[in-house]
Amino acid sequence: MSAAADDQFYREYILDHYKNPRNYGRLEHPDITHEEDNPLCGDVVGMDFRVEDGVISDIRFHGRGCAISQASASLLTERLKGLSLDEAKKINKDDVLGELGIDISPARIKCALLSLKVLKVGAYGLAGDDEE
Amino acid sequence: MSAAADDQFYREYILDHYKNPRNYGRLEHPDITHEEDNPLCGDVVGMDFRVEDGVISDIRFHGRGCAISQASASLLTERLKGLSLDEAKKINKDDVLGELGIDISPARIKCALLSLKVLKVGAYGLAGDDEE
Amino acid sequence: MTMAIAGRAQGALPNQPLDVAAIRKDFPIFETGIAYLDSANTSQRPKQVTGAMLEYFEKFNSNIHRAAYRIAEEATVRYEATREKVRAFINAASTKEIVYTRGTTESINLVAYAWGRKNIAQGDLIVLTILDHHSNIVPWQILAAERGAHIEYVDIDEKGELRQDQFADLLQRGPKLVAFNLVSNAMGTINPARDMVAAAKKAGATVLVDGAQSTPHQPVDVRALGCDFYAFSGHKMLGPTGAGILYGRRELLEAMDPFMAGGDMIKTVRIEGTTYHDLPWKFEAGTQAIAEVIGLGAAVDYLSALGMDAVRAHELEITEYAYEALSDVEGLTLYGPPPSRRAGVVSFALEGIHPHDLATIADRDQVCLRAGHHCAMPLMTRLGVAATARASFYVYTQKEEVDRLVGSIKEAQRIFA
Amino acid sequence: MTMAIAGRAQGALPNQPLDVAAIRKDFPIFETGIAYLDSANTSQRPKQVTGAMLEYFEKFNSNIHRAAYRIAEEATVRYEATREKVRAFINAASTKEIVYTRGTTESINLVAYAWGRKNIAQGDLIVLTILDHHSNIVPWQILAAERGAHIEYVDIDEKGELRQDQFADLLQRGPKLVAFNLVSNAMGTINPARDMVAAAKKAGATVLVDGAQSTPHQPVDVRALGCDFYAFSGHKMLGPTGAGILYGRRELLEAMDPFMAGGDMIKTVRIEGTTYHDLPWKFEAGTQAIAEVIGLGAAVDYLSALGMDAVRAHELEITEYAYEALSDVEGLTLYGPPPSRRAGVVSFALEGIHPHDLATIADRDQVCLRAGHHCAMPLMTRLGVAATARASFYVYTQKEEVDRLVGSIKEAQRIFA
Ligand SMILES: Cc1ncc(COP(=O)(O)O)c(C=O)c1O
Ligand SMILES: Cc1ncc(COP(=O)(O)O)c(C=O)c1O
Repeated sequence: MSAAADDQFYREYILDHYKNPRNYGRLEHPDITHEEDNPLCGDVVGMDFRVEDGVISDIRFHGRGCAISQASASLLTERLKGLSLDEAKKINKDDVLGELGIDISPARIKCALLSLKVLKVGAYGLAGDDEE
Repeated sequence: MSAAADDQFYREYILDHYKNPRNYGRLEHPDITHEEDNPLCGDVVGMDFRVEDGVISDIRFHGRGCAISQASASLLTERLKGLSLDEAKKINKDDVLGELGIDISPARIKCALLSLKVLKVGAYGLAGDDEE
Repeated sequence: MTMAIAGRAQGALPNQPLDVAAIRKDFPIFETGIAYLDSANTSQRPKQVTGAMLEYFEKFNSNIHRAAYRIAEEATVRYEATREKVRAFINAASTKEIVYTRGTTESINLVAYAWGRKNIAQGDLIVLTILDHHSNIVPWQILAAERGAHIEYVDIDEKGELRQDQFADLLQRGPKLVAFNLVSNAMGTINPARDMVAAAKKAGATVLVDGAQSTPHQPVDVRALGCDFYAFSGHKMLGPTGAGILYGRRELLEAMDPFMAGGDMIKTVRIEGTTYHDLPWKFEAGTQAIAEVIGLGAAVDYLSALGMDAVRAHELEITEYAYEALSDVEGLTLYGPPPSRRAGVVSFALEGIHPHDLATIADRDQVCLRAGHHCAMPLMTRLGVAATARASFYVYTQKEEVDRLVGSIKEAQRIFA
Repeated sequence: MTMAIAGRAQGALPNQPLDVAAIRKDFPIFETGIAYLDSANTSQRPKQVTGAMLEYFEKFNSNIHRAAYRIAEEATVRYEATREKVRAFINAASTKEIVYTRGTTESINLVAYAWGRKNIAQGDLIVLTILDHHSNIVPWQILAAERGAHIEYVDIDEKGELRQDQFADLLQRGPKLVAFNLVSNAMGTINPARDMVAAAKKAGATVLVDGAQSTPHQPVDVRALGCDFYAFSGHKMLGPTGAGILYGRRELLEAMDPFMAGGDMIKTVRIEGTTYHDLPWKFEAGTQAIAEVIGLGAAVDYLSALGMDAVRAHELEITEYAYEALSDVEGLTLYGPPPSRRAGVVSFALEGIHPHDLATIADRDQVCLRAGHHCAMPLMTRLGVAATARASFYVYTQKEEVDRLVGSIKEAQRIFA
């Protein structure tokens, strides 16, 4: 038993983002929409973007999955709203993991980065790289 | 070094049958002729039979290979000459190994039994069974 | 079926109740303190198995079939001895019917290539089930696409058991091939395989049974079963990774062309053409997994010594215990049939907690739990879930490990409350 | 090529002359007293390799990729780490180009199925050589027969070296595929692979190099070599049985369909159809040889620590020594090129003594010698012999073992005099 460690892993605000996801839902007629899944565990994250003058003016995510993938998506949408696409482009793996602020094991790293993959592939058409 | 063991394995009369094979050569217009090989080591033994009134009146073998396979073939032809086909049919694995009179290791047993296979498949059309 | 009793724990009689404490001493990994509840994924391996491999590596390490010296003979004898052990273990008619592969997946692919490409044609019907593992689905999907054949899947009822009415209807349509698992790895369902095979044979189908989850956990008799092909993996039955088995009825194997080609599966190779070796070696091209096959032989000895009836009885006891303990947990949904009709596999979901999160929390308590689709995505789709949590048991599983699982579940519920 | 130096004997610098006495201490089998002269068949395996496998079995035994608990993560990390070790060892561009197989034979069959079936058509030409191993002949014979393609074999000259004039002529005819071994296992000939690949690529062919005998014994750089596919076996390079490698250039692998199908090589499986996983996992269906791949990683570490230049230098020394010693034996015919243009393999015949008899007599002195066709029957036919005797060397081979071989030869001559 290591309840302290669990609590450390599932920090309050991660559980909060999981239970009360921000920007959850769909946009009508989004400018960009993209969905990715993690076939290994069945996590799904999709995002709808409204883009005005190169700036993400509105964003929604939908999906299902574990606390890590859903909290990570929720956190990412909060960060993305109001950002220019150019700024959004600079967001990387370390930013996303840093935002989660917990120690992610290799097996869960794909969960944590699924929303970033949606951003990358959806918004920039970058090939998803499963090696990361 | 275990010269004694080697000599035991390559007994005089086996070496003699190898160097001076009995009934070596071919028959013209044989009544039965059949050849088998042991693909693992490249040994080949073939036999030509002359059969009169159900009796093996003449026999020759040809082939190439190790001392065991060739001596075994030479020994077998000596035994077969003058035998009725029915009697020949009864010759089995143990007879052939007994005649060689040495301890044959699993890897060499196919060499020792190659001539018996020629007899079986050639003279009786029995399927060769590689498991023996 | 008579069983060899080599390699047994001293004094124990086969099919006596398992002495789990003694068994666990054969598995050094338990010294790490883990509760290993993922044996349907891969089993642990006792010292007897790794010891047999080490003995090969340190005493008679050499290639088989090809060499004329004693250590290679020893290796060959040990390697071939596994074939007879496996033959007896599943009661096949001949060692010629026992082909070594890497595991269930390669066994099924071998059939899909070497039998399927020759026998499945445009318009043919292949019957699978919604309970099947990807390894018994995707090779047939590829074959069907290539040949213009089509596939129908037998559905399950609300208890997670195959709909036999639907199966009977599909058989009316004269399938060329019927393939299904004897035990579902995702839900533990034990299918009525003997009846299904008999019906499928009567309908004229060739039948492949995926035995990945049955062979390790219950007595298997392929002749009584009556199937044409039977596939399983060594690594799920205490054997090492890298070795598995395809059983095939001799007539079918004889009629098939080789799958892979190369060293050892030939009789003669000439520029003008090549003749193939006899069964079973026709299907074993190149240097085989020698150490692993020898290890598999030791695993079969180990299981035979315990007795497969006793193995099944132990797992049933653990499964009943787990089933009850989990039924008492609030917000927990159990999938599949009751313990008596399932193998040592319990699949479940927790309200509001994703299986992955549960597995991570369990892992903090050193409880090894599987979370995911269990390579059975069509079944997950059918159940309307993305993933389940799964605990699975084996000869070394103790009730105390089930208690630890329940503890982890409660811990997860506390965190996610 | 920079080499990792993990797992090295303490103090030794890479590419210093090998300290064979120290190396031999890593191989418990030598305590049995054997002179092992059959490393081209399969190598011995050091404690470091069996130890890495045991560590997996006893500390983190579990399935990879699929599980959410720590020991499975550890297994996955170790399993994938071998890919990077192998990539560096052969200087591939990416780990995506490193596919795990059972060995050279499966690697070549993978290409014959997944590339060959898609790319070889009626009337196409495949160029092989008379030096090739059955594993690099029979898969192409089967493919050619299936597709109505045809095969030409490059012959050897009287020194046992490929006739480059004939190769050039064959390239003129625009072959679709050129496949040959870098080093012949039967005669030890080192082929001028870099020039041959360059010429074949220029002629528009896809090129597969069989590296079964080169990878264990000399530095290999697949990018400098320039081939499209490169196949080799772990068990010939100190690794365990059951694990080998196919290197393929990424563009080619991407364009290929899967070979085997099942668990782990998919992204999603639906009744309506299936999507495949990314490279390299697309080609790795079902539970892999996890322990064996981890063992192979330890073998690569071991060799890298010695340095492949030093390995080659040591084998050259032994080969020169053996070549001279055997040249002095009356009635002995040596096949193939001089030591500088051959690997650590010496094939020979004794007048009046069949290789099998020689091997049996040598075995009585615990000298492990190979006798047979070495899975190179077309070459044997070309040489006009049924079999040869073959001694082959590795990092642990001592001159004293060559002396023991010569002793056995003399003994055989005495018996057969
Ligand atoms: C040149 C060559 N190619 C291919 C092979 C086949 O390798 P494996 O038996 O490991 O598949 C060998 C090994 O005997 C070989 O020496
Ligand atoms: C029912 C079933 N079939 C097939 C397989 C595939 O076995 P392997 O991965 O050993 O090839 C498994 C293992 O996960 C299984 O449970």
